[in-house]
Amino acid sequence: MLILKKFLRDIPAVLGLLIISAVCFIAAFAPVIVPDADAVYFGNIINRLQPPSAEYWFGTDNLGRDVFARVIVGTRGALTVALTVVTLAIAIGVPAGLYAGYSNGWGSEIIMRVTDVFLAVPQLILALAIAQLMGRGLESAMAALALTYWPFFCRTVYGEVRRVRNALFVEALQGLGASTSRILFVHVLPNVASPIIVRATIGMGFTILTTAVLGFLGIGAAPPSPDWGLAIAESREYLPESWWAVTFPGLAILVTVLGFNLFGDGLRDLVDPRLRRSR
Amino acid sequence: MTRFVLRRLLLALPALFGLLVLTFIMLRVLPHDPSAALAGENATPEQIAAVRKAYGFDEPIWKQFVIYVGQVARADLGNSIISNRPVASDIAWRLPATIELTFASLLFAALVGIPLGTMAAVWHNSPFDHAMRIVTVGGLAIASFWFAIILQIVFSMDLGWLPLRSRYPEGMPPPTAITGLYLVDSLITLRFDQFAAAFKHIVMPAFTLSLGGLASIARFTRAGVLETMQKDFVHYAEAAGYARKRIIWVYVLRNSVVAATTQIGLLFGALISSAVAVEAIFDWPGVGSYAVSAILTSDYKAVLAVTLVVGLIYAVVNIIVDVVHAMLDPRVAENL
Amino acid sequence: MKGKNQAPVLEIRDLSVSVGTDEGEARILDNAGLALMPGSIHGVVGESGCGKSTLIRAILGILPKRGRATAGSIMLGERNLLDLPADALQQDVRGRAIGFIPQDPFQALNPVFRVGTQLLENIRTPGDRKATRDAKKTHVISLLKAVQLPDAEHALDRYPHQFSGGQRQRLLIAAALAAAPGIILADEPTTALDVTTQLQILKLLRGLAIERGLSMLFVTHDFGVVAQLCDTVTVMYAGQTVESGPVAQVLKAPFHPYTQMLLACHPERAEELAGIPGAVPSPLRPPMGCRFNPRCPHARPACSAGQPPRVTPNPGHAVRCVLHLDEAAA
Amino acid sequence: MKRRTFLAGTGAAAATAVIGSPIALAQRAPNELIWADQLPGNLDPHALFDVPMQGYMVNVYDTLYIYEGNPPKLAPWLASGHTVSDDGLTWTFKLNDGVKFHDDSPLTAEDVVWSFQRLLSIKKGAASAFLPVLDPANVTAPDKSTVVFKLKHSYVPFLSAIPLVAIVNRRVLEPNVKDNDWGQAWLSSHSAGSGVYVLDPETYRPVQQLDLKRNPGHFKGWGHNPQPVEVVRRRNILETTTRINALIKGEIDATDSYLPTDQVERVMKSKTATVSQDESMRVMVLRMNNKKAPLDNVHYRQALSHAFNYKGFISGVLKDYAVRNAGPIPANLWGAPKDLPPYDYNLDKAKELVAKAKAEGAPVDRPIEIHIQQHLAQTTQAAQILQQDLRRIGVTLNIVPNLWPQLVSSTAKPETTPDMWVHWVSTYFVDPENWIGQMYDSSFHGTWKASCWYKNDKVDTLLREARRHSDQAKRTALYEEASRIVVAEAADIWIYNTIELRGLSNRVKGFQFTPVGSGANFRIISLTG
Repeated sequence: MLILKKFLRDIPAVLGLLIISAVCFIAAFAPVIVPDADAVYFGNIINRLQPPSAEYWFGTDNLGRDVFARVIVGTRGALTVALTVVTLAIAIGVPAGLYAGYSNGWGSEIIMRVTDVFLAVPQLILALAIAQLMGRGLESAMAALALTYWPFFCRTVYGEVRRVRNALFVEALQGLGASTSRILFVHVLPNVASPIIVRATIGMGFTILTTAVLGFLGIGAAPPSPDWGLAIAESREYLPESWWAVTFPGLAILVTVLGFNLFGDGLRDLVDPRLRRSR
Repeated sequence: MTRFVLRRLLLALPALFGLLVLTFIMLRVLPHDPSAALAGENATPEQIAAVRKAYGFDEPIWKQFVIYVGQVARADLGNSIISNRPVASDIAWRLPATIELTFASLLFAALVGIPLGTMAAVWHNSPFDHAMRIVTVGGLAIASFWFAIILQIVFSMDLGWLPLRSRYPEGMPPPTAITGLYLVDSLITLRFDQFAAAFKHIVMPAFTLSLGGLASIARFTRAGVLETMQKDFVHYAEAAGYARKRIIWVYVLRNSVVAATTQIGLLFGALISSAVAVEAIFDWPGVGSYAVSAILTSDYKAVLAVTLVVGLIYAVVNIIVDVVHAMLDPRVAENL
Repeated sequence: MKGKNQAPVLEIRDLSVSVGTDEGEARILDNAGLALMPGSIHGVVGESGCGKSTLIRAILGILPKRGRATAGSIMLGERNLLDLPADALQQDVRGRAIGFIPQDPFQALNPVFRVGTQLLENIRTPGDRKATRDAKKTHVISLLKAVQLPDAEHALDRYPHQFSGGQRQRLLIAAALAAAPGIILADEPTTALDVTTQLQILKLLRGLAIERGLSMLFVTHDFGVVAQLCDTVTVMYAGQTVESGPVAQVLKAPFHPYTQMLLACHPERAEELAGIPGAVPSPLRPPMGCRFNPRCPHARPACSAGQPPRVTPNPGHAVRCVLHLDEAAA
Repeated sequence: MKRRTFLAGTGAAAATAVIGSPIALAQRAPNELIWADQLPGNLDPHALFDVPMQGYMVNVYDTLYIYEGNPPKLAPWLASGHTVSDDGLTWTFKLNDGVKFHDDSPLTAEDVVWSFQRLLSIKKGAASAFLPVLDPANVTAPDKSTVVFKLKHSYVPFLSAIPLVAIVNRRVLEPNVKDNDWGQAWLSSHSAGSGVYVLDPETYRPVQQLDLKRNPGHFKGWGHNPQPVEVVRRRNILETTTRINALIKGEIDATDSYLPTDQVERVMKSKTATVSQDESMRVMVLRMNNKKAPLDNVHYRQALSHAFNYKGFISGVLKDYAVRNAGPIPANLWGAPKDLPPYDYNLDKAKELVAKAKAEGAPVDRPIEIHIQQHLAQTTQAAQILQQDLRRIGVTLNIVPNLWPQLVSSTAKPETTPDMWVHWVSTYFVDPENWIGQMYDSSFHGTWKASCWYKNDKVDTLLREARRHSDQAKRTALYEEASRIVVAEAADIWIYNTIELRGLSNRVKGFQFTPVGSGANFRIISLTG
């Protein structure tokens, strides 16, 4: 309860949570908000690049499609991509980090050296190179992002496990004859859960942003997907006259990523023991 | 200190070696047959075989790796598939532009982010703190390529204050090359006209790039200041009658900045990443726009060379950051 | 030397301090009072959490963010420190009129600055406000010699972590002496040190106090230290000052039940190890009246009616306890 | 306090000075042209053969003949004229006297021979136009000013292709030959020509920039242009938006010639720049892989041809800055039948045709893929418009972003060639051979131009015959007949012939468009103001 009280006092974090809830709500009810699924993919060319109006709240794009409908439905794509990438990264990074943190052998050593290598190159650059070699498309962009993001989880978990490993209760459990995997997943994992959750929250925002950059560079979603980054890339030629086709997807990215980052920041403040003492 | 630097260099070696392995694998294994790609579109089987032999692709894989490491050591990153020129020289020409841009952004982010973060910590949980966090995190959340276009339209097209693109006016003789960084070189040679010209060109791209870094720096400074303010030496300084302003802006800040320096290495990576799109939009002749061209022309040799070079720079920056950190906080050097 | 009729250099009267917390107002100090006579060493003794540190922070005007003095006064000579504006406190009081020696020498020095930078930064040599750096340096080195720091000449170029705990405490003592203040506040300056070092530091403090005619307020939880060092002592319990008087008298014949029980806990003095039953009350919801009454074996209804007034059964030896109220009345 | 105020004041003043002074804004050297069009991938005129290379080559190198005007006409250049033997096999060119390379050495027939041998030996770029008919040994120089070509068989488009071959300076190149590469590595970033402009190799940065300086000693002289451009700074601005904004702002003098149609009005409205609009010879094609089911079914292909909203695309998206083109040959070139009706946008008909194809056993339910060139917005738009309409007739079309180099290498085999892809066929040489000849003659299978894998023996015969006849009337008839067949069989979907839109600053005078090289001929351009 005290934690909740503390969290509620952190206005930016609450704002972040509100944004995330709103974005998730929009994603979940996208078919209700935009009942005409065709509006997303099909437009009337005669109506292209219409400014915002009562009929088209965010105007229309270069093919006469409703920007509002595309931004709303794009929410689903953005969240799906972010969730997939973060989940994949967790699926690789957490077990690897648990193992490396818990064991002492050469396996652990190899995992951490591989992590070092992946962390030695800025993520986007590495993702670009990997996506370049794997071929284009959203799937390979997601794979590239997951492949470059797992080391962050691995590092985090590794550090926490090393810290917890020497705690007395683990020794006690070993004494009781618990198996290693049981100790790791049932007892150690909950202890490292909060940093993972913080990482994942911030990673969601970060992934949405990076995917947008990849979409902008043409290594991401394929048309006619209502992907936000792709929409900016496709519509930037119509600036500044037809500003709406670029501005609204851009704002969608800004607000969503802002939500995840603010919330993640707030969470970090709550769980980070370094800041716990602060007044 | 020398010992510290040497040990830090030693520690960086495995990661660098891994980077070589990684790029080697991507270079050799993933494209179906590099020799076919290298020989060109209309190559005959004999030509492909000749390329295979010339590049040593018929050697055992470990030997190829040794050859590769040797080439990299000689700064030979191969020839671009498109321009048929050494990738290394193309990158070398563009490197100063990117370094200048990223350092300018970093500097700007630090100059604004550190005071902002400190103020936010001093007025912790006040409306200013909340507003500062929302705004700076907003900077982190903004799609840089989108923001870059908006800046261009507002400040260059509408207001006409700043040049739209490029690093320097066309036709104007660039500053005497000393460091390769126009801002620095023009100052060294006391050519303020050149400095003003270069400065105007760097304002928008550097500002766009700095947004992400600014948020991180402000955040870390804020956390650092909050943490430092809990320390006994701050209470002691207060009790001993140090002026409060002095305690915060000299004492606390110095400690927080020391902690934040470790972040700068990571930030540099983020900056280089955003530089890819930002350079392309501002027509900044750096490594980022080179990477975009290389992606558009599928020049995978160039893409991998960029990966390798950026990785190397990143490693070097992080080593420098650690050394600076050790210089600022003498305990670090002794603990390694 | 110690004129009985002299006025105290520092006198705290009926000081109450509250600090706001998430769960409400905490009344950390409740009608606390003490007097520091010129040239004397006055001990403030009590368990942790009794408000000793808050007392010191109140004197120095550095209460926590949500803390404030709700009643009473702190008189430094003719001036009430509670009425002084913040910058006057910083300019004239902290580090000037009143020197401060912190509790933990390991944490009190900023690890990323050289010792010299830290000490010189804040130092004003007595009299001369705009002394040159060299003059300051000479002054500090002479002080470092006075506190018997080895290799005083080179100490300023070193970092804090390159000194031992005792050496660091000497540095801090030197810093406290720098502006030649008349009063020194020492906040458990020996707690963090090992026993042998402790003794050296106490000897040093005692010597310096005599040599320089300092008045010193010495906060500790250790009656043993009080016995070795102090002239007079004030005993605190849960934010209230319960008893004060010359050390010899208080030790020999404590009036207040708390003082008696506290002394009985001291291993060297106790014939059998006795604890004090019960626990220190929370400052959020303190007991009415004398805060010791829930644990006091002599408690009676009057105890919780209100805090007993200060009575002086012996000259110079005061106590706030209904038992002695009765004595005085009888 | 005072000091602080003072500092703040000076700081503000300095900032204003830096931000506010109009330095470097639209203040440019009078004789310098900044040309922001795409640069060729490298600078070897024999290794590359594309539109950016032509824009470079026409300035730095000379050719025996050149194209002039729009519609383009062949004109003698290095050669003063030529003769053809009656059997069409022996071509003899006479060279002008007094032509000098940039290093002042004379350009002789030997250089022409060496240049052709180089082209035919490295087998890149324009070599594909000559390899079927010309062996390196059959290019000879009987004297200093005569070059003789002996073709293996009659090939009338030979002359049209002659302007593709730059004459390079053998004396400069030979010392730079490494590993028998004909100096390719060196020439990739240097020049060895005789053209009207000279490359400054110090300024060359691949895909970024290069500077050209005027060659005052060019053999044609400069009498035609009293105010020639002294320095041409070619800059490649990656981002279209930036390029156009820079033009409007006066930072550059020319964009590429594919201005987004929505920006034309904006540029025209500006006080600084205008748009030159020229009908080119550049046909947009949606390719169909005729070897992959269901695209191997003629009715299915016809259905797709009826399912594209030509008017919506050309009038709506392109704002009529393009001309509907019924078949593969640009309508403004001979050989394109004038009366050939283009496919109309008719979804009912398309539906019927799909049903027909289905009845014939075509797997019409298979989703098909269309590959776009991701950085070319029009390819995306065309694909999405087709996608929308195909969905209405029950055909699923998936869009795959791709890039030119990958697409070209994928067209080597029918299995790897995409179901559909989008590209243009630009003017490399002005002859129907450049379009229908290389697109639908099955002997070109395996090249990107013939990537529909269309095979019709009748068409093969017609096209091969057209190459051999020197009589243009006869050739016209043959090409028209071939056109009717490929259109009837809906080998591909032909959309439009391009109107090239190049943004030009108002300083630029004398710009003249030619489909070959897109008007990047700096010799005739002058600058005012």
